[in-house]
Amino acid sequence: MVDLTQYLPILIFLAIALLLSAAFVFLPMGVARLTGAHQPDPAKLTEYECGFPAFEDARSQFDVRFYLVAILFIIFDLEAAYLFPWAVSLENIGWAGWATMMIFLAELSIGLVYAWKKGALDWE
Amino acid sequence: MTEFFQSLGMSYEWAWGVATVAGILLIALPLMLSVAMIIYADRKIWAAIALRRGPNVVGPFGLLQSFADGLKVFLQETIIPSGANRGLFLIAPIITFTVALLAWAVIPFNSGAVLADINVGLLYILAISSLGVYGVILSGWASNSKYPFFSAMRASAQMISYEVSIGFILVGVVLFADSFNMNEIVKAQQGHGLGVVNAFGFNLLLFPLAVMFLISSLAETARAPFDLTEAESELVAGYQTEYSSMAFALFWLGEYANVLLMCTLNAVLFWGGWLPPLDIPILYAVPGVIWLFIKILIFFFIFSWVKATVPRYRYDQLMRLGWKIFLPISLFWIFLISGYLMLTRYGA
Amino acid sequence: MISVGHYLAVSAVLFTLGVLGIFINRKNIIVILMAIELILLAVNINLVAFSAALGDLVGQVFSMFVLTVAAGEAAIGLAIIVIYFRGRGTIAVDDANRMKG
Amino acid sequence: MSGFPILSLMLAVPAIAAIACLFVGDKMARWVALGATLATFVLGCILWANFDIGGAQWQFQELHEGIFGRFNYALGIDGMALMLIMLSVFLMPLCILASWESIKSRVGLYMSMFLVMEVVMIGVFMAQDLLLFYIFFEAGLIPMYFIIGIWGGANRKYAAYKFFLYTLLGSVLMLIAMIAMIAEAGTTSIPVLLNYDFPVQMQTWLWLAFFASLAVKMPMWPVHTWLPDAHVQAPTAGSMILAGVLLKLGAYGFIRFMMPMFPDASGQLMWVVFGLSMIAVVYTSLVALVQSDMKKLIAYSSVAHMAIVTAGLFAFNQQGIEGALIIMLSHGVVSAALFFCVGVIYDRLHTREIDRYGGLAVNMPAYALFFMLFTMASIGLPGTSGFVGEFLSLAGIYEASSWVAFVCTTGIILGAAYMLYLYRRVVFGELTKDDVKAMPDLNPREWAVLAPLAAVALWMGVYPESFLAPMRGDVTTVVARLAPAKPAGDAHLAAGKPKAAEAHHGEAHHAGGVQ
Amino acid sequence: MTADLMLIWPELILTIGGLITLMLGTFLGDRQVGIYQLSALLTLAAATAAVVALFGVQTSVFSGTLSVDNFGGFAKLLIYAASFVSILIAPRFFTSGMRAEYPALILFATLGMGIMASSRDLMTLYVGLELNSLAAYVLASFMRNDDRSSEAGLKYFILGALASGMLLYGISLLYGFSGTTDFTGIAKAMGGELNIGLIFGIVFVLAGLGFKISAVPFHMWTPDVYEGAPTPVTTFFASAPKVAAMAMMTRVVIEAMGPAVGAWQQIIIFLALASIILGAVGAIGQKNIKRLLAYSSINNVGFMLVGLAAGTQQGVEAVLTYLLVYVVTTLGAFLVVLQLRDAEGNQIESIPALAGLSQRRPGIAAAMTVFLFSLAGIPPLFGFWPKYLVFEAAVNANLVPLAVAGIVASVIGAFYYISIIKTMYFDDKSDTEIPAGGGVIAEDAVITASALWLSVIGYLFIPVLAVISASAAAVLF
Repeated sequence: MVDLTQYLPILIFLAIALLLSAAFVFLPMGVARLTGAHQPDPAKLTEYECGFPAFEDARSQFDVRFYLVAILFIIFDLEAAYLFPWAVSLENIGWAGWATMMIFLAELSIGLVYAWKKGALDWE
Repeated sequence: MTEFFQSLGMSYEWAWGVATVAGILLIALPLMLSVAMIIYADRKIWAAIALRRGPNVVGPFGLLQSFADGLKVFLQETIIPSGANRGLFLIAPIITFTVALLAWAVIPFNSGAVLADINVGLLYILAISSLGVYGVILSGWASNSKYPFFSAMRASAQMISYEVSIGFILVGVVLFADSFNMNEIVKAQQGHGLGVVNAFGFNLLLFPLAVMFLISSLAETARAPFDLTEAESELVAGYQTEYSSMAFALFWLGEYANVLLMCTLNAVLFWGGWLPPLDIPILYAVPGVIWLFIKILIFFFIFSWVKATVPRYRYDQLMRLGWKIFLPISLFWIFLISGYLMLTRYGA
Repeated sequence: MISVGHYLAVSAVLFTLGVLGIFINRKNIIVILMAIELILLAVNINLVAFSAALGDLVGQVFSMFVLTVAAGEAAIGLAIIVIYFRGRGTIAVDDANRMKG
Repeated sequence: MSGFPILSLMLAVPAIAAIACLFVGDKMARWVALGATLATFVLGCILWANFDIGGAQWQFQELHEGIFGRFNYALGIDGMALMLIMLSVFLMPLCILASWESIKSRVGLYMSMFLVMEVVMIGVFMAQDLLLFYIFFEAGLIPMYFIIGIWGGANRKYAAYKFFLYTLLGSVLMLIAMIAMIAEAGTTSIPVLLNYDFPVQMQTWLWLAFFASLAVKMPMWPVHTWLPDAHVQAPTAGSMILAGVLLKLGAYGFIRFMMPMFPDASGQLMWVVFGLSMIAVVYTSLVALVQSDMKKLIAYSSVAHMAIVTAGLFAFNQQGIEGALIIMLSHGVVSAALFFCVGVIYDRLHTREIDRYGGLAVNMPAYALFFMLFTMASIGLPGTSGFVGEFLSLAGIYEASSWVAFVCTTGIILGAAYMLYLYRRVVFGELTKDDVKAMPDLNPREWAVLAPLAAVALWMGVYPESFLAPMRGDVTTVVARLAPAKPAGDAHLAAGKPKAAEAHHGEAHHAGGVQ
Repeated sequence: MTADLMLIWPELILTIGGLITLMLGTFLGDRQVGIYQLSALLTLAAATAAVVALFGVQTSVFSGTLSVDNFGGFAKLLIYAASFVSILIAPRFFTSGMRAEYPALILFATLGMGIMASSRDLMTLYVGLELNSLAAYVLASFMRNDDRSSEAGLKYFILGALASGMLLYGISLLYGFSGTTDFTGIAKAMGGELNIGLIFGIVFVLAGLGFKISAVPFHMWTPDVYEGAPTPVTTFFASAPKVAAMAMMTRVVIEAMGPAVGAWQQIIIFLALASIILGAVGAIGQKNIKRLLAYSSINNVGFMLVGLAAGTQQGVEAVLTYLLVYVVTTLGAFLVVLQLRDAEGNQIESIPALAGLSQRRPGIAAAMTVFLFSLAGIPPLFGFWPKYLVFEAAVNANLVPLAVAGIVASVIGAFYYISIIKTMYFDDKSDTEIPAGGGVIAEDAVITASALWLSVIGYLFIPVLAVISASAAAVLF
């Protein structure tokens, strides 16, 4: 098995960071109760809506283009997943490996061109 | 550091553990301190450019302004909107801040001075920084309020858009450095330019990438001119609108920690990290960490400067820049760089 | 010490959860999408665990492919759900009944 | 004549005509069909004239290996096949004539289907390759399905379904058996398979599979139920061809495949056939007696006749088999004629209810005469074709088992009863009904159909040797092939036939089991 | 490796052609149907030529992950032909304007299917499968504004993704317990004692593949997808992916799991019988012709599996022949369905509306009759022959009970086929006008050619088919 101990500090870091940030969030809540700053009232607890009560659920609908961005992101970001290992092994795989990745990038570019021409990248 | 604790009579495991925790605290606490100072610096620079005076009341030159702000928010009441999803609402700032801290685990402050010297450090940074989106989107979602929600959508779309080009830009760096290890990447920059300059940024092939990375990091951290997420006129205070007290402050802390991280990454990936600017032996007498801090500060100044001087982008311009300019260029640059490397370094 | 068997068990549990998520879920199609991702996750755990145990890189390479395909699948799945939602105004599983027989 | 592919030509003529019929007008289609069937009939006559009686078992053989890869285009006929082909090509033009006026819609398709039917039928008798045989055998379903379904009576769709699915279900089992046979023997050639000794255990399975198919086709009780429906719903010509030729396919399969290829199994399972035949003869005759629909009555009578055929075949002796073959031919002619007779009056009154008629002898004397002739032939009056076959087969059956012979004879008596009863109700009696009174006698077209049928029925009755001679050799071959497996009969025929006398020695208990 | 590229010309051509087609549509606009359609068709023709040119070559490329052999070649030819027809018939269906994505997606799916058919490594198999599936999901929901189409896409997607999940899980187990993803290596591991992991792997892989070929009990998606998808897409789904999935399944079963006959044979037998019976029973009572053809495809897959269950070279030959005949028949049948339009030009899919079709459109009705009888396997139509071959293979492999059960169940299938013929020929004319004309010569030509071939003419091709299928099947043994 691969030696994973070098990742252990990160795990510890994660624990400490979580602890720290949780403390930052929850400690003031306790402090506020002690100091008496904690005085909620309905008006305070309503969402910010320029002074009006909210008409509808705030999460109802949003622009479908956000989905589009998400989808494009998934596609393009994953290509990077192939590029990274390729980048560090370029020495070993030689011209054939290089050419293969270039073909891949060319296809990817065609995908980009397609999305571009179809207006998927426009945001009006 | 482990040796130091071992010399105090601890077993190896214990010594290692204590050393690690100490190392973490050595990163986290100064970081938070620097964030406080950086916020102050940011305001000062901004004010100076605007011919104002900036914070100048609390402490000498207003140096303690950030701490005063911190104390204030600490003692404030934490308001959770009645329609909010309580759990997610509180988790969101935790995620943002945790993630902002975690990325520092693999940053080399000096030769070998890195908490976790993992061989895929750069990938780790990418992975961790993309987690930041969760904090943003959860806060917007959990608030159950229109402005935070729209802001969160915008912010996440913006962040992931620029992450794409950042990914491709980093491939260029990795190609040159032939490693993911942050330390190795720094070392690879030694004498890179003309045999004397310790920076990738002076390479003509990499300079455009450095520029793109700098701009992308502005966008990634939603700094001006890409601060669409909190375009006050449209979205109040962005996804943090409903937050108060320390939960609100955590976003700020996290944000500035990220800004610092981005400055550091700029320094480490393109401008030699802890290496002195020139590959001249005498410069190595200065500890690497000093060089790194100087570089970080320079980049932070650039960040502030930009914030003060460049007008805000429209959202469509922002997206166009990311998808239609940076992405194709970075794709093309991978072709250029790898082709160049094949011809010079690996070819024949 | 954690052995391959433990990974297999975790992955089997995840896989089962994913399959159950598809078949038992009667509410929301997005949940199905997530269940599918869960299945692929289980597979990846398997592949990586085996790869580590065998000292063979194929499994990890495979899991890269799985990841990519999973992403592609998610992208297409989302797109289909979007057009479905546009036409139907709902993404409840029980409403997907325009065709019967 | 040798070398000339006359068999292929006989297939080709109706096949081409069938395609042509689809593309020409109604009127033209009738003439094309008639011309083609007559041409085929002429070819058939040439075939018969050139058939060398007592010569090689297989004649006019055509073999083209390789064009179908796994199986061959192998044609060839022996005497039995010749006679059945003759029956088919003889009936075909008459069928076309029979539907000359009664079919008014989609004539082209109708004629085409009939011509396809002809190709398929004579193909079945000619095929010398197992798969080729199967293809022809099954292919008959399609045109018949259309004929019943499109031009049939009110309940035609149901009848078409039933016909199709019943027969298909039977045949597919035969296909599996054929696959097993081909795998075992390594050839698809029927002449080779006829002399191949399959393992006894396997024979039983193969026999049962074939029986499942052929019994439906025959049809034997209890899988005969599709037949009355099909007959009642089919148009006149459809019934004629169905009763005339299609039913013979089953019997042909018995004698061509089951008996010589699986002799041991045939011997062992003889009682199944006898049992079913006896039930069929009596049961269907009784059913026929109470029918009020003329076609249904004749259909049931067909089942009864075919039961005698199966019993005759499984008598395993020369007389029985020859008799069965003659019944097949005779029934082919007579039942076709009877269906046509029904068709004649159906065309005039559009009903098949027996009670709606009566007294036809008065206004349709010629019709009554023909009808009587065929009724007598069906009953088996001496001098008509029916007598020869029934006498021979009963003699054969008696040799095998006197009890079976007894039961079968009962069936013949019942046959006389229902046929005469039918005749009396339709033809005799008072001519009271006005619409019946208005019915004209036979027209020339109907004459043209009935006269040849009558001629052949009489010819077969008076000089059956013309028909028996070509088949005798083949029957002998089959009997010889069956001899080792033949159980002893219980009839103590002592007329100086050493073989028969030996056969019953000490094995009488066997025959007891048969009953 | 560069030499390897020379051996995957068909794939390269499809890739490049697909991209060119997409770009043509993108830059010239969706209105230029003729241009991008032509480019797609030329691509397929070129790929076919490449496959033909590579016929007889038997080697494996890219470290043994992809095989170049006659088996793959045979499957590819069928797949390409089906894709060709699917593209050919599309413009008339998408009257509101076809988009260039359609031919491009078909080409990409075709590429994926080619890879499926020739992969001899689980990894390439998966990649090919997904390349096909992802394109197929989009194709199913191609008519964005049609409720049924999007629902079809959704169902196809969900169940398809579930299937690949199961397949993958099985693959991961096979990999883990045999230590390799290479078919030869797996076969080696299968030769030894089978442990529980391998058996689970086999079961999951077969279940996943069962989904892809839509074998019962993994068939649920088929009727909905066939009904909902646009008819040209359904035509495509019913033909090409069946070939690819079946070829893939055959290769996996024979090449990778060959030594473990005992483990998979029972599963295949079960799938076969269940598909034959449920495919037939489910079809009864269907009112939508596309839905009915979906059940018919399930039914036919069952028959193919009978041949596969034999596990012999003869069985594989039978499967290949079956695929060929099935593809021709299905394409013909769907082309006929495509021709059925009422006076306003709307597609007619309901079976009762076909009543009396033989009088309105005798040619179409006759062709449909040929296709249906052929699907039912009634001689003398050529559909009988592959059925004969699969049953022969089963009998020769001592699977007589399977053969008997299968062939008896085929009678149930015949019932619904002839009931359509009944509707077309026996029933009185329906109210729906189905005007003639407007037909494209190419469509009529394809229908006529396939109908003629499926009538007795096909039998003349048996020797050729036997040689080709034998040379293809021999590769696996």
